Amino acid sequence: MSGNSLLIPCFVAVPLAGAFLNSLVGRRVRALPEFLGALAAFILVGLSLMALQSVRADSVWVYQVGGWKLPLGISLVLDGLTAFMLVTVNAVAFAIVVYARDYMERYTSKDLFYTLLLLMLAGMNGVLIAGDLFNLFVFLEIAAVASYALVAFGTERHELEAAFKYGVMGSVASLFILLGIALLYGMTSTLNLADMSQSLAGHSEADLLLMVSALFLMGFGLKTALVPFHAWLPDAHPSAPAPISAMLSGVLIKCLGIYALSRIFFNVIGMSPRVLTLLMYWGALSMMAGVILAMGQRDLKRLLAYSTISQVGYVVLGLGLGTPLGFLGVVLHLFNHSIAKALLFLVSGALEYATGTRDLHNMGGLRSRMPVTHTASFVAAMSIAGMPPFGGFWSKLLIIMAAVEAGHLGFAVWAVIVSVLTLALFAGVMKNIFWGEPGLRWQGVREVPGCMQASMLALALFSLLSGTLLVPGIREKFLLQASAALAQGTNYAHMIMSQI
Amino acid sequence: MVELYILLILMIIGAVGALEMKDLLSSVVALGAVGLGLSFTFLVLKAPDLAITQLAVEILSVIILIRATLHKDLPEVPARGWSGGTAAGLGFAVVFLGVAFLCIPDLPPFGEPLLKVAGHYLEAGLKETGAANLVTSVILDYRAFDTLGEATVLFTVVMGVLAVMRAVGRKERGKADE
Amino acid sequence: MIYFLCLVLLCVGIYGVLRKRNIIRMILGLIIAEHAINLLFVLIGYRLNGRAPILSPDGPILQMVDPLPQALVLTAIVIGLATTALLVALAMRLHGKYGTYDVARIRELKG
Amino acid sequence: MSLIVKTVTRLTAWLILLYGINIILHGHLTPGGGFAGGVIIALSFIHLTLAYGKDAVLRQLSKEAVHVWESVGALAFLAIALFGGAAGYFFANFLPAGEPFNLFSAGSIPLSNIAIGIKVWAGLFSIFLALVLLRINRGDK
Repeated sequence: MSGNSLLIPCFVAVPLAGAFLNSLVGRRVRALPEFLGALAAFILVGLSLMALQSVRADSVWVYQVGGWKLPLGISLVLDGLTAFMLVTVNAVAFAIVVYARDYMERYTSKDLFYTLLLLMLAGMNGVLIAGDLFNLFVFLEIAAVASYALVAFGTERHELEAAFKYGVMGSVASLFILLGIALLYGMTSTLNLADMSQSLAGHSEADLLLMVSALFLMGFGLKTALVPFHAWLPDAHPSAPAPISAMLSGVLIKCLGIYALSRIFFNVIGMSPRVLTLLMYWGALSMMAGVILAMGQRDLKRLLAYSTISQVGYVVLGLGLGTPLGFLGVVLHLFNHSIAKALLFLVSGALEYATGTRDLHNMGGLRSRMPVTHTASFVAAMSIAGMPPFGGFWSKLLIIMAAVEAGHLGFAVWAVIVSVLTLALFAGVMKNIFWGEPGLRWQGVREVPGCMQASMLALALFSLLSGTLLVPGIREKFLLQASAALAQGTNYAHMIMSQI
Repeated sequence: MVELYILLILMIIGAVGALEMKDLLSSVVALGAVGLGLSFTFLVLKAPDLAITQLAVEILSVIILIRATLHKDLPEVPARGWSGGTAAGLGFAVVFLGVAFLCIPDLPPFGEPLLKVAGHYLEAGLKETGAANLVTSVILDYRAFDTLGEATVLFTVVMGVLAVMRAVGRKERGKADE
Repeated sequence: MIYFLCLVLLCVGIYGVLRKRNIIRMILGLIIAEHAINLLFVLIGYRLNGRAPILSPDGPILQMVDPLPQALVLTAIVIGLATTALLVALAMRLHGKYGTYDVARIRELKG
Repeated sequence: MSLIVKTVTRLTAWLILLYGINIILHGHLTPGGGFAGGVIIALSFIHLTLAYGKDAVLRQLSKEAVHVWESVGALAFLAIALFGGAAGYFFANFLPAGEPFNLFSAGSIPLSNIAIGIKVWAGLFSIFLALVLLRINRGDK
């Protein structure tokens, strides 16, 4: 364990070093920002694969920063779920960094863009490896603040407005979370997640715990944009530059919302049946509302943003089922949706890059003009809609099977209905953009530059192959470890305590 | 502990003033008063580090806010009045405070914290880190990783402000932004 | 009881964020809510008749207050300042574009 | 600004600056530290800017220089963390603790304080500069 000990803090240190160096010299040397960004993201992908390789289901890695014993200092924790999320986040980030090399030519100050992107990545990785509640909050703030700035990166009216709205809602969410942390600290007098979990086990009936749960649900619900709190998302995500939209919709809300929520509720506070039921209904509501709102959109990116709300609803529903099969579905769906939604946003960016519009009713017949984009977008759309050979099918199937198995037939039927609606939605999107007669307007449209194509194709390949993750042998390594981390519940604390 | 109550009540009055005053500039000044009150409260609560930092930070944020409001104090729009939204907001506040009132007794009583982790800091902090100021020993040694995060938040904001303040965000303006 | 007053302050702040029409007032509300939470954190760590957690060479000090919340609040203050600065920058740019701080008139996006 | 303001500022800005440096250097002994000191130093520069106008200050200290200082401060703090990593643990206190209550004590804590002080000073001052210099951007629609 000591041989690789520096591995865990490196997930934060590498992107931070990249960002700081970038701001120091990036402005002077022309191609340096993209090189540094790509290098940092590449190293991170390698590191996260190493982490995945070395983590085992029956143990966790604990790294004590500064060498202080566990409740005293900050600890970083690497377990199956963390490793899984690290791989997803860093892989998507690498694809996005490559894509942005060409796409961001349209914007000024590329060095600032890469610095902020790396900072956001550092924040997300920090959230994933945090084993300490306040530390989690600090890194959550880094990622959130960087994303506010990135949403406004174009500095046009809409972008500023969306960023302001997003910033205010995000800050309110952070306030709720901070209040919850303060109350938990008052109750347990410790901040380490494992230690806190053991202290809380003594008084699980306290009223205060309910209030803290409500605060965390509101805070993380706002960050995840579950339905009553979703108003900022369809403004903020489409306003950002396309690579950032992909990052926000693809991985950021999952790190900051779903991951943090499930870590705190499942592994620290301990899930109560009441919260589980609430999550199920909440997820079901988000699923339906998201897809119905998406139906009425003309702007491609807004449509995708609403669809994100719907797909995250699946994840929350799966979490609420609380069964091992449900967790497996949740983990796989997180992966599939990260890849596919990131890809779709990249496609929307490519379309905007080539044609200059995002209006669905304005496009048509672009298939022959942009074959690569078409292929990528077909794979991603079918994956999100849940067509059989593509990744999304398997994860939705797992969630629906889990719902049936747990005896919630109503939710299973509901999920199938939403899935059919999603299919109709994306079939419409594909038809409007790519199929049909090529309009005269788009005669001069050319395929996007090479880096953008490469990154879209790579993501499409992942999306296509993600069904193979369920094959025995691969499944144990990647998915089962992650879902086991959720399923173990408050046993998490014992595992960490036994490691030190 | 009477002075704590007095300070807090003054802060609440100041806060209401900051939100309800007609003139934006006076609002900002009222906010400065609230921050000053908070700084005094920290002093009463034996947190001199926080008092210094809060004071300096408050001066800075008031300067920034005044910069934002100066010459821009347009005639204030009439308040919304007692609409449904206001009632809902007040209702939420009442529910929140009611729940909080029921829950607060679960916290340890005021003035007697558990000191589970902090007890160790108080006992062994000087020996283990060599810093006489235990708050410093916590932020820069026991929990230095948090401080790295905090410095990074500040760095991120600087980058963010620079990015937001660019005069021109896009090189060419196509039809993309309808 | 003192905790309760602190939460009242928090409610005033959140009310300001959610119900005010002026962007600057929304930011003021956020700052107030942040103050309230910071204060609550320090209150939680206070010991009756406590002393500041700073040792002196003269001898041992008894009844020191909890230094951990103070360290955390120091972090929270800086994070709050940083967020405020970013939001003010956004607000000033919005004012440059729209010529007003009124949210009702800065509403082109549907939400 | 008037002559009186300028004259007084010349004195007080230095005092504020020295106070900030003092707070940073004694952060491990007395209240304060890198953050408080950094903010105070930034305030002294802001004080100068308000009294003399931004041009006079920017002549002495360009925006680029502030930016470089900020990155240097951040990198220095990260480097301290990594030195600790080389000594066994990320953020380990790699210097000997020394004699308590002396200026040179507490291992790497004073170094971290200085790095943070530089970072906070430069960061806040560049935020302030960016907000003050906004005027040139006005009117672009």
